[in-house]
Amino acid sequence: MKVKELEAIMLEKFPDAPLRRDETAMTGALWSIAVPVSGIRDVAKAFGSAGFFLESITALDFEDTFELVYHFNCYEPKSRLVVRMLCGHDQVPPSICDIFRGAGWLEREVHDFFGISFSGNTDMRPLLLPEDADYHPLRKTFGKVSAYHKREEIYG
Amino acid sequence: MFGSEWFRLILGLLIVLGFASLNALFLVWLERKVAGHIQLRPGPMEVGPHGLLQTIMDAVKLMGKELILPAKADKRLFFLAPVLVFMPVLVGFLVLPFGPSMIIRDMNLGVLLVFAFSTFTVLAILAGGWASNNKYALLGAVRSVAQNVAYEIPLLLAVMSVVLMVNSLSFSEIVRSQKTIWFIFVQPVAGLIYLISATAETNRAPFDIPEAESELVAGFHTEYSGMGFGLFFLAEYTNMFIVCAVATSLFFGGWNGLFGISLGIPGVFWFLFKTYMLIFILMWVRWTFPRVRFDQLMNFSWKVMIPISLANLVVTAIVVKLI
Amino acid sequence: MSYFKEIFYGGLSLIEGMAVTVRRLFHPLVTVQYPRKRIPLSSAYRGHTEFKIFEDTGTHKCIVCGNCEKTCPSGVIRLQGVKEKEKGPKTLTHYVIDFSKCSLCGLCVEICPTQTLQYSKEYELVGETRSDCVIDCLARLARQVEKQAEEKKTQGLAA
Amino acid sequence: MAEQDSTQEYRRIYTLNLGPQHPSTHGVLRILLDLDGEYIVKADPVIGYGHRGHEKMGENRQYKQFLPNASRLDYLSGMIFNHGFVLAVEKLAGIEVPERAKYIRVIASELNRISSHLLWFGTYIMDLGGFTPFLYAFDDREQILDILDSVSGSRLTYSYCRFGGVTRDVDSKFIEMTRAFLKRMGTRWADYDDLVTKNIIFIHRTRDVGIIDPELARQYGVTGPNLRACGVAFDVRRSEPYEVYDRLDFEVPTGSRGDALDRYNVRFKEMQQSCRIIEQALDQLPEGDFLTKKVPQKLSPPKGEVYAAFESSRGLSAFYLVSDGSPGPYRCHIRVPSFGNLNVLNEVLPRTLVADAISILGSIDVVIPEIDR
Repeated sequence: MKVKELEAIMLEKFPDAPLRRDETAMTGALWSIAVPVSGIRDVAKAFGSAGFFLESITALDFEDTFELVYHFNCYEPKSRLVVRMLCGHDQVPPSICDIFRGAGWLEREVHDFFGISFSGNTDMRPLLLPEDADYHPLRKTFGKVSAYHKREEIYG
Repeated sequence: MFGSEWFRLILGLLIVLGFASLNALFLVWLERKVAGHIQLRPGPMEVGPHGLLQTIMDAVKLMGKELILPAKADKRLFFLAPVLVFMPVLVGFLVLPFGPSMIIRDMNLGVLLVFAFSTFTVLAILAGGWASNNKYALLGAVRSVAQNVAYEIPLLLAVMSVVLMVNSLSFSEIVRSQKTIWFIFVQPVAGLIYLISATAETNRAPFDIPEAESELVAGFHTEYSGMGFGLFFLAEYTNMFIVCAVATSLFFGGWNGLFGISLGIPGVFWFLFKTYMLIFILMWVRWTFPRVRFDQLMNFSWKVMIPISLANLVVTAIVVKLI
Repeated sequence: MSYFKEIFYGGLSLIEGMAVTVRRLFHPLVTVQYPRKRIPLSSAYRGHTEFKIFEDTGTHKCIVCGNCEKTCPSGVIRLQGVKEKEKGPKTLTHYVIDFSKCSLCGLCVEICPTQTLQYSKEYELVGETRSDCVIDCLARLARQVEKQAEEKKTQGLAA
Repeated sequence: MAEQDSTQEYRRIYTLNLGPQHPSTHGVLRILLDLDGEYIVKADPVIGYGHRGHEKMGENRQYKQFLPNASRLDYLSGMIFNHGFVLAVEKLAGIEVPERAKYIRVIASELNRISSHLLWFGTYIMDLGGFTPFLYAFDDREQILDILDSVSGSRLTYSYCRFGGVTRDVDSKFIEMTRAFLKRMGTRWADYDDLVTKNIIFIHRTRDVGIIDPELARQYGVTGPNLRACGVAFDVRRSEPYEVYDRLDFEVPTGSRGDALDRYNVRFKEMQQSCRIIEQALDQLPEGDFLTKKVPQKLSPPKGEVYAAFESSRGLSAFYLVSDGSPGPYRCHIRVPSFGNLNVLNEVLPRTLVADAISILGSIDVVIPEIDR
């Protein structure tokens, strides 16, 4: 029920955003929606008021762009929904740590590993890395890397 | 010469010094054994038969260790504290009635003396915790003071009810009046309160909040190493012996056998046997229960122990008056 | 009234707890004094890898394919072989594992085409330096072969 | 005047550095506590002392080479993480798993869950100052380790699951040992109840301590027994059953207040439910292969991504793998439950005592290496 409502909200808010229904067996989510960087706060608010919780925030580093992936889930019924957001290498996405208080740490972790800072999150100290770390280990330009692709090479 | 009071005192002190340290080492061994067997493991086994010499080796090791003085610690107080904690404990032995004629000094204020000196250890703990310049140690010291203030009261009230019955503060007098019936049967409530308070008094689990290992690392003796720590350790066990010895003479008939039947066993063995049994109970308790929280301990003392011991005292006074 | 009730039931719960521990006091022990007594190892125990001794050849069957070296996630294995003949198989000359890096995943054992690797039952691996963790499997194999031969000899004598 | 006041305030509140070396921070967690007397004003957990870069390692390794890493994330439920990683890769590559292997994995995972909860039980009571239950729990846990040792050859970091099955088939001895263990545990619950659950001191130490309400849990993404303790019956084994969990009958125990006592009770009941699951799985265990033969040595899944969620003993965990068609993942992200569970301490700890902080930390059951990754 909640999922249907959310889907309607999403379609209304982002009429041209690609909403992709996933084969849940493969990706583990019902659908994923790609939203622009400016839309993430609206999306988070919609998810927050629908009673979803934030499972994880992570990023993918591609040659042309970062892609932030937010996994939302709901206690009942089973409905993992994914919000994907393309974010340029020098772009600063807005933080959602005031909507989901637990997002603060998740964003700090993404900042640690990828160097993406979030506007609105005041606490951007390194979380898992040493306090004086000025490197971002999960970027594909750091250390030994097996491959560095453009986004379309994987997602077509 | 031999009958002189001075000779008796000096001989007694020498025996006490020897006995206190050996007894503490034995108690440490016993504690480990009891803990081990309760926990389905054998405890120390390697040094000596059943690990009997283990604690002696530990003491030797502790003596060989460096005494570390933390930076910015109060040097004089820091080294004074372990001595301060051990001294009053030794004095307590002076008045313990081991047997009908085995009291170093049979004072008519013996009971008072023991409790006056045992309160002294709090001062030492506070000094040690303060001098260490460590937040954990300070927290432990503060907890210790508050705890002891709260527990001295029911402890003394429980003792008072016995004193009221005998009308004397002398240990030998109290023990003698238990010739046929131990006071634990007459004053079970006071006895229980005494034992609980005594556990708190000696800082043992479940009331070991001043050293609360999992919270305050090691509480007031966090910063102590080598023999400084060793003295705190020995004092804890000697203190435990004294507290149990006092309980034996106040409630369990001292050197008297059960209901006046001594089975031909000398009084001193009765006394030691009962004391060690009480110590065993303290150990058993320690290895069974989790630790209480600081404010719960206070609540328990002020809301349960003190009212009950007061009521007990009043009832005792009335009954004594009527009889 | 609930005040006294709590004291009563609280005290009772404490006594119940003490009953549990005092019962254990007389239980048989569950631990053993380790260096003097040992418990048998499980048959599946995975120690570091070693060479299997095959009955038919009396030695290992390594063909120096290098699969184990390639599949190892932590770079534990180093091996070397030489070709004795121009077109013949390689012969193993060195096979060294650095056990300090090994995570015992067992991928090398599974990937081996001749199944010549197996887990040893070694668990006392204390060393003083890091190099004590480096195990030369060929030397180990030679020692084992020698020991086996000796055992056979004594058995033969006994028979 | 105002200045004087502020300096007084400054002196009144002092900072206590709890950890990283402290008897009850379970690994290398450091919590900076601002204290007013013994009351906590502010708590700031500092993590990352055990960061080993598992995610980076994952990107540079082949899928099967990451197997040993998986059990080293949450070392207390190594089997479950091992299992979860294998699930993710199997989904990604479309590998069919034989029925028997599924059951074996479920049995092994549930045994691992019990062992993890038993260790938590022991250490939690130890945090509260009781040392003996710890060793009783370890005695029981040792039986599980023996069982898992007999089949996987390892006692903590198992690396037992493989893509398409498990490394070793279970034999009748394993089944016998497991049944004996279940029987043994049946007699142990009463002892634990007498020794701990009913103990008045224990109840006072845990009741109404560290309350997490459902809304707070949702905000921070708290999952697992900590979430169920506040009354939300959310369990991945139930909501999106993997392997054969949909064929097994088990309850999802929940609490009501969300305090430390509820968390304790939920974990305790969960152990009993795990016993039930194992019993049923043993009864239903079919004959057949334990490892499918169709998995190529060099596994290169098709392009795409997978988010495989599973219930570890601490809550919802997931592997998020992105494949670019090569033998190793392009991105390997791990969602760990302790991350959210620890994060919530920021809001739970203030206004409690130091002694309570230890109790709460213990009741939340975090495994630090899992957070640090």
